Amino acid sequence: MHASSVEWRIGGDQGEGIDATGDVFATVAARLGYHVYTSKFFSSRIKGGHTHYTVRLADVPVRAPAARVDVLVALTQETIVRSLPELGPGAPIIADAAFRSEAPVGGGRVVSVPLTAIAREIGTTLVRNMVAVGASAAVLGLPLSEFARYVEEKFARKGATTVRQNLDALERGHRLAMGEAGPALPPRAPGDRVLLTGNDAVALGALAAGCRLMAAYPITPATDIMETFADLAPKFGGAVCQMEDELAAITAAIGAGYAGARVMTATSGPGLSLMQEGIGLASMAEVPVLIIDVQRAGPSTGMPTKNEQSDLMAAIFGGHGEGERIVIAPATPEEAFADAQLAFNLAERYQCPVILLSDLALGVFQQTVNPGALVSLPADRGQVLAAPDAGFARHHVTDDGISPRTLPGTPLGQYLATGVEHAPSGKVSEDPANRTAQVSKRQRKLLPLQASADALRLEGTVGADIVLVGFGSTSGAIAEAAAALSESVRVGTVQVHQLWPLPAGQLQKALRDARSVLVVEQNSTGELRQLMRVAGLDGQRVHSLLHSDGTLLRPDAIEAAAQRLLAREAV
Amino acid sequence: MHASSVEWRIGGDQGEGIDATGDVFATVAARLGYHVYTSKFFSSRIKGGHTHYTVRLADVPVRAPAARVDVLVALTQETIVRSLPELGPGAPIIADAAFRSEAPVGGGRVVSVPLTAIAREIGTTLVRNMVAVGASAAVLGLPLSEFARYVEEKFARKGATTVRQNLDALERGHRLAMGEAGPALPPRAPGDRVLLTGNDAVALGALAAGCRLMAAYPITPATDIMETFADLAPKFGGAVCQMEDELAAITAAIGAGYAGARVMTATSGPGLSLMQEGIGLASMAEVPVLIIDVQRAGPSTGMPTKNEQSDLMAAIFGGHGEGERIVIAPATPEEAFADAQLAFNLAERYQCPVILLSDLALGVFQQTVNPGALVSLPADRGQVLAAPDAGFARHHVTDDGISPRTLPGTPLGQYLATGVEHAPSGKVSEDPANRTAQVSKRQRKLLPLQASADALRLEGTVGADIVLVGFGSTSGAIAEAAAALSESVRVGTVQVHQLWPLPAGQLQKALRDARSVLVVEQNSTGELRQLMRVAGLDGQRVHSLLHSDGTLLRPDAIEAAAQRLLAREAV
Amino acid sequence: MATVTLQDFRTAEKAWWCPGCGDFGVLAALQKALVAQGVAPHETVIVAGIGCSGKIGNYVNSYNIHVVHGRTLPAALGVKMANRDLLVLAVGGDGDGYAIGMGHFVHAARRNINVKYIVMDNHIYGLTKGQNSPTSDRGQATKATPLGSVEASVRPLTLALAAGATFVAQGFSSYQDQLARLIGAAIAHKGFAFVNVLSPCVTYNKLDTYDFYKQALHDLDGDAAYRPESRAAAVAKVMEKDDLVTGLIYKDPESVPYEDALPGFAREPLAGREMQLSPEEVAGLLAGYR
Amino acid sequence: MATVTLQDFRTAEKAWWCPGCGDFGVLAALQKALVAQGVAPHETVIVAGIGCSGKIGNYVNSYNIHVVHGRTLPAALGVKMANRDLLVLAVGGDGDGYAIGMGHFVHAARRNINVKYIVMDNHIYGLTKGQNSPTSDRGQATKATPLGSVEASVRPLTLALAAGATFVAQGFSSYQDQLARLIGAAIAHKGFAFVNVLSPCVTYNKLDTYDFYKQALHDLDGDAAYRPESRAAAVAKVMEKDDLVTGLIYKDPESVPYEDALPGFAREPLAGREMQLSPEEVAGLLAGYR
Ligand SMILES: Cc1ncc(C[n+]2csc(CCOP(=O)(O)OP(=O)(O)O)c2C)c(N)n1
Ligand SMILES: Cc1ncc(C[n+]2csc(CCOP(=O)(O)OP(=O)(O)O)c2C)c(N)n1
Ligand code: SF4
Ligand code: SF4
Ligand SMILES: [Mg+2]
Ligand SMILES: [Mg+2]
Repeated sequence: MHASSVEWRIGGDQGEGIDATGDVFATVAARLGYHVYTSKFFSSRIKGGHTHYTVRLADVPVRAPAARVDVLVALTQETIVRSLPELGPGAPIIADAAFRSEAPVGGGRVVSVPLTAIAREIGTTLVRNMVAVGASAAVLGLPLSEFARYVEEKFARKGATTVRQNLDALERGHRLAMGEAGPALPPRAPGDRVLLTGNDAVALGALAAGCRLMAAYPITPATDIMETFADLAPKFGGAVCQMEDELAAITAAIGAGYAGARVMTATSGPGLSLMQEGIGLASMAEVPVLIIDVQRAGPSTGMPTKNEQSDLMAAIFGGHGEGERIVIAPATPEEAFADAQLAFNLAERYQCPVILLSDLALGVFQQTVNPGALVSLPADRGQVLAAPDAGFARHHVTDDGISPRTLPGTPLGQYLATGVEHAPSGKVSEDPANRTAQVSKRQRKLLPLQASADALRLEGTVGADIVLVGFGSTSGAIAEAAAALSESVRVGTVQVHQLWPLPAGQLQKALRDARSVLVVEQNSTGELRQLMRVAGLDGQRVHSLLHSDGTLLRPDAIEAAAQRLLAREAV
Repeated sequence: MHASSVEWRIGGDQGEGIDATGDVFATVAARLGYHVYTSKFFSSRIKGGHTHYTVRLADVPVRAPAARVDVLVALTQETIVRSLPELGPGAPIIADAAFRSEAPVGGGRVVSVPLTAIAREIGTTLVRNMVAVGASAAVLGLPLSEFARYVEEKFARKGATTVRQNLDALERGHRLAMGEAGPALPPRAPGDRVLLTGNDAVALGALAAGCRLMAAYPITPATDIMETFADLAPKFGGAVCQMEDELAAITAAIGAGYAGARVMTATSGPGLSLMQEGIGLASMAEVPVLIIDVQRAGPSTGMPTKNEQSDLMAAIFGGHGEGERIVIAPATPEEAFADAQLAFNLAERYQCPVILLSDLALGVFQQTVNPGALVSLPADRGQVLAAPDAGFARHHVTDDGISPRTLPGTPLGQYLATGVEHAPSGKVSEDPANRTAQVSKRQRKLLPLQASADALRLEGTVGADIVLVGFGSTSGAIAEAAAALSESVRVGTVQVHQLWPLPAGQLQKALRDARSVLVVEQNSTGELRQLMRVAGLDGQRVHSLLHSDGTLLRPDAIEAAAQRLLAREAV
Repeated sequence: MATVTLQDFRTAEKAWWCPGCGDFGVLAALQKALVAQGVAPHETVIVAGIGCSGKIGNYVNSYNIHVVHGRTLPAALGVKMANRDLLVLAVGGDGDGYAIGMGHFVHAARRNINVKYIVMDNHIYGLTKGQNSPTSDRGQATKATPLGSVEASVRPLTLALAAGATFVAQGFSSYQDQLARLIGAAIAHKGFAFVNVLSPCVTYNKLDTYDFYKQALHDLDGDAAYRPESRAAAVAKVMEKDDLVTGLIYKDPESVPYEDALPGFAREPLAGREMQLSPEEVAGLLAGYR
Repeated sequence: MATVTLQDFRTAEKAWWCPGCGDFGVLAALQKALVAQGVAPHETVIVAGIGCSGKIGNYVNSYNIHVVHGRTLPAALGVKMANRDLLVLAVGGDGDGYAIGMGHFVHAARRNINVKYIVMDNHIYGLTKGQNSPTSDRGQATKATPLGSVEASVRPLTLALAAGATFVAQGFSSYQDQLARLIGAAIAHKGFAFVNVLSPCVTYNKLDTYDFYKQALHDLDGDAAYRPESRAAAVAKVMEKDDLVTGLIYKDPESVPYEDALPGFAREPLAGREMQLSPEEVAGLLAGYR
């Protein structure tokens, strides 16, 4: 393992507080100065059914789950069964005494702690998980004091009894597991890290960008964006309009974008499908609007709680006719924070819909983020005329294809915005020459994006034996695989950040030297690979690693695929 | 001109009976034994605004408008102005005396006939257009008797006075224009041709295939399918359900397909966008359903009365996630009739949504069709179990990926169909191994379509200097351009009939020898060309001819583009 | 087939709702009604929406189609049009039916297709974990409206009556006998039959509880002064009672279902029949195009 | 600005409706109402739907956005939320509003955003050349129902009242003064205001003609016995009269518009303001994530 990291997991039934417990553990780990990456397994149901929450602690930034679970807290037998294949040899399994006798535990080793009994003694089974946290701290050699401080802070408003019970639970769990051998991490200087999901980061980034309005309809895994925004925006004069469906959400957003507000909507695949017609309206009427798509496993309802990156083609090509769209995909919460701002700048500068393509893993799993890495971008509000002259024509055919607009309320700026093809004035027109001029004007607008400075994020592509290409949350696993591979080969990575317009020339250049290219995607048809082909990038040396079974793609799987490819090429 | 053909046009304001008059002319021309291709220019408004109706008569099948208008009937000055660029040298312009003085008439020559005055004399201005038809017959040397017969037949139910007035109008117009020189066509033996639009052919083909149910929402240019079906289906026990929107239309169709009926819906671009979510459900739940998309100029509302072929990507890639779809595109009414039947066979055999991609030109312009060419296909109802055994599992993982289904009403065949990922039984499942098995089962189903016998329609591709590739109604113009080109070079044509799954291997083979390839499409981004790239077909020798200004692409434009390309290659 | 029993309508799967969820009661009453009406499992189709409620189909041993969010009613129409011999039930939540599905609800009501529509109305979005639904109370704090919702609630009964529904009833998950009876009456009705069921979400809705309903509900079936025969009286009553009623609210005895009213539409199922046209029939149709 | 005149609200374009189309009257009354209310063209936004009716925006010199079919109301909400100082009008046809747009109609009514909704109701699909619309009469033959429609008609007034609308009125394209007055009152209302306008389609609807309406309509404004203050009475009246009324049907004097009711929502327009957070504000928000 290139980095010193430890993976802790707690598993049990939904509704048993697994999430809350995971949050405690992750937060304290972050406070202790570790880099933290969390991931969750959960189902589309409210109570019951297996769930687990995994926290990876490391001394370098990690953006993916590890190959093995090092410590497992098992509240149910099912937890052990399900996590078996991932358990490291000799990994401690902290579990109630009841489990001791039940085989198999695979490579693991049960550290039996009477979690429930202790909780009952303390007076409430609600603290059962906290006993396990105390035990985990002991096994991992983490200072209990930091857990205690957390409990004192966060549980204070629940009253002194609650605080005392939880502290008690922590201590008793800790005491019982002291001396149990476990993987240890070097202690770190306490850090100023925050724990953010991509969804948090998008909501915060939008607020930072001056967005005060969101029109949306709940859907897993995008709902948190709306909930976070509903919590925070009113403090800054903003609001969430919970609409009746996604058709209403996108159209409300377009109305607000037309009127001059920074506005967003957020959804997942099914909602993206429903928004396709509206997105086309924004393309045609040249209205800035931001759509967040937090992808989940499709098609149709698919697997709503499982990760996938399978809306790429739909985000780009999903509308009837040929409307202009910009699609960007952040890989980390930091990028999500920046991209929410960037997306508004792009939407207003280019007067078109921007799709921020996130995914479930990025969207809902917490990671540590250095607050200093949450960068504020200056706002680019695009070309807006405060005092239009008499000849004002909304869709004036300009060299760069961008036509200055007026906002409703501006005297003498009245015009008709429409999804029908129109003359420069905005009036409906079916004239063939006008059609050609308007189509090419709209297409021309986006040409400069071919040269976007941050369209691609390259690492070591020059003279590489193998280049790993990916987008979105997969980039974290790719980076880790690349680090591991770099011990034996020259390996490069390309994160395609601006997916559309695809920066074909830049990509061509980045891949020129590579002896082989592996495009890594969490879907079943290789959508990025297909896009690369459209851009003229392909040939024998380009290969795909596809993963779409609903589990997270792990760095070790990428590493193995790359090794196989290198071995094959070497023949 | 390789074929002896004449193009007649009548133009005026909407609401002035231009359509009805064009129909008379086209029908009589067909009865006279000519091959007829019609096309219309019209707008999204009911009355007023320029419109024209063009009828091309030829002694060989023609599937595209000609390069020049040979005879123009102008009911308004605007008609002349608009048709100027298309008027052949010396082409007679039949117009009221009032127009005589108004210049310019370009290469045309006004044959002044007092249309309105004569009609007034006859007693109703309603017959004005019939005076023009009589005059046209004279100029073109067509026998007036056949027009008279038509009037007697079709106007009989309107009463003797109407018949007499129309006959009178025909004769007086004929008399006044006799002796005016005009292009003449060799007389033909009366033929048994019918005049069909692609929309007619789809509705008839669906009925012929045993479809008795359509759920739809009106939209130009697809509405006729619904209206024709509403007229005819009740005679055979069928019905149209006019739904409240396209979301309802697609879902109603899915319900009916699930229950075992052959069912269709028809729409145009905006409706296709709204149906994307539903189509994904059909893919996931493996429900047969037929969606007709009669494309029009997009994006958004676009130009609803103008032709375009710009929904190709949306038809294939428009849904979120990765659902299986089959997309076929007929080029002629004969193919549309066959394809409606084929589509049902494919949908039921492969248990997935089939999109029949038509376009405005194919959909709403009448053409002559030999009834013998309207072929009935045997029905393939797919694998349906009448008596499922105890182990019945709806989504059983089979070698060919096709799982026999039961229809509701079948004892012991109960199962859950769902858009959620499911186990073979149909029950919801998030198990990774099951996910992989089901995804690959669904993908595997469509593999045999790579080898479909009629995926491509090839003509002269072997050893060609240039191959013209296209789909849908454009194929007619391509064929005519190829015929013209073939006088100087070896030219091949490829009509891509099955657009998805794209028969990559077959296409590769068909284009292997070509010195250069021109992909001809009526859109602005080269969607077929992009698809070909996805399939690994590209390189220096592949070029695009794109046309998307709302006018019809004419054979001469294709010929010219091919000549330019050949000249460039020759250098 | 032999008489059906409750067992015939059960599946092996255990319902996954939270303990105490109102939907258990809806499932039980539905199964009782099916048995009481003597329909066969294989002749019953349940079209379910997306939501906690939409899982109900998984627990009834009938044909089931679990569609996309909000579209139960058009899908149910399609099933019924394809095979009119089937009993077709659409079931879903209040979000499914009254938010994203509102348009279909109003249109199904006026179209009067012979489909039964059961809404499991918990005044909240359960499956997405507690956002406000169209039937949430004004002022109700939810995850999406932490400071309280400011919208007037949808009144499903009033709306259904205004939309022209020919059968409107409301049940309460705890009142099993009445609910089973109402669903049975809906099944027997010739046309679109709508049963709104108050079905508490014990996890995310702390306002619309069992206790609240037991106190607040007025039973129209037991109200001798009320007769469910006039649309106008029905509207007046449900408006007066703020929709807090149970029982049969309105039934149009003259109701003619859509599929019977459609001119020319076959009286036999379309499904399972081969109806290709003969060459002569095609030729006959072509006569119109000469 | 100086007093506005009718001329200020006119565009150079000539309205393309068929001669005699009811929509001319709606346009004229709308322009009169705008002048009477003294609003400025640049502070007026018309959100128009797709249909013959939807062309109306082309003829009013205001800001206009012509959206996709059926979505005027959500777009209007968006405009109003972005800039609450604007007068926002949504206009469209009966197909646009009551078929594909039905869900939005019901929800806009209950949400009570301060948007004015004018439907040009000709009981037919005009632009697509004569298919039946939700308000077409039962039995009416149209291109899509050659043998007559079999569905009960949507009753927009009843539905709006059932949905919770705080202002409901109906005008007739020929009754110019009343119509202009009703639109003016809608503009003055604080909240969602709905005006259904009977606007005959002379080309495709031969039943709902000017003559028919002149005979059939009952004027509530002139009916001394009627007071538009009770929702229940309003529902009873429109049901009794089969929606064949003109005048102000209901107005809730206590109406609080959505944008005012939303907790924390700014009282100034969002549009035109720079509201980026300062680094300190971002840092403050991050405190919640430690
Ligand atoms: C198009 C679409 N949008 C959103 C969702 C997410 N979603 C799933 S269930 C649901 C609403 C659940 O509420 P309700 O219908 O009342 O059912 P309940 O869970 O309360 O029974 C939503 C919004 C979805 N699946 N599809
Ligand atoms: C999504 C979508 N579906 C269908 C259409 C086609 N369409 C245009 S206008 C219209 C209905 C017109 O009727 P109505 O709204 O009553 O307006 P009117 O023309 O009668 O004023 C339809 C169905 C469309 N433009 N978009
Ligand atoms: S969340 Fe509510 S509606 Fe869903 S299962 Fe639990 S109690 Fe029932
Ligand atoms: S078709 Fe009807 S609604 Fe449309 S403009 Fe003509 S009269 Fe008016
Ligand atoms: Mg609910
Ligand atoms: Mg209308």
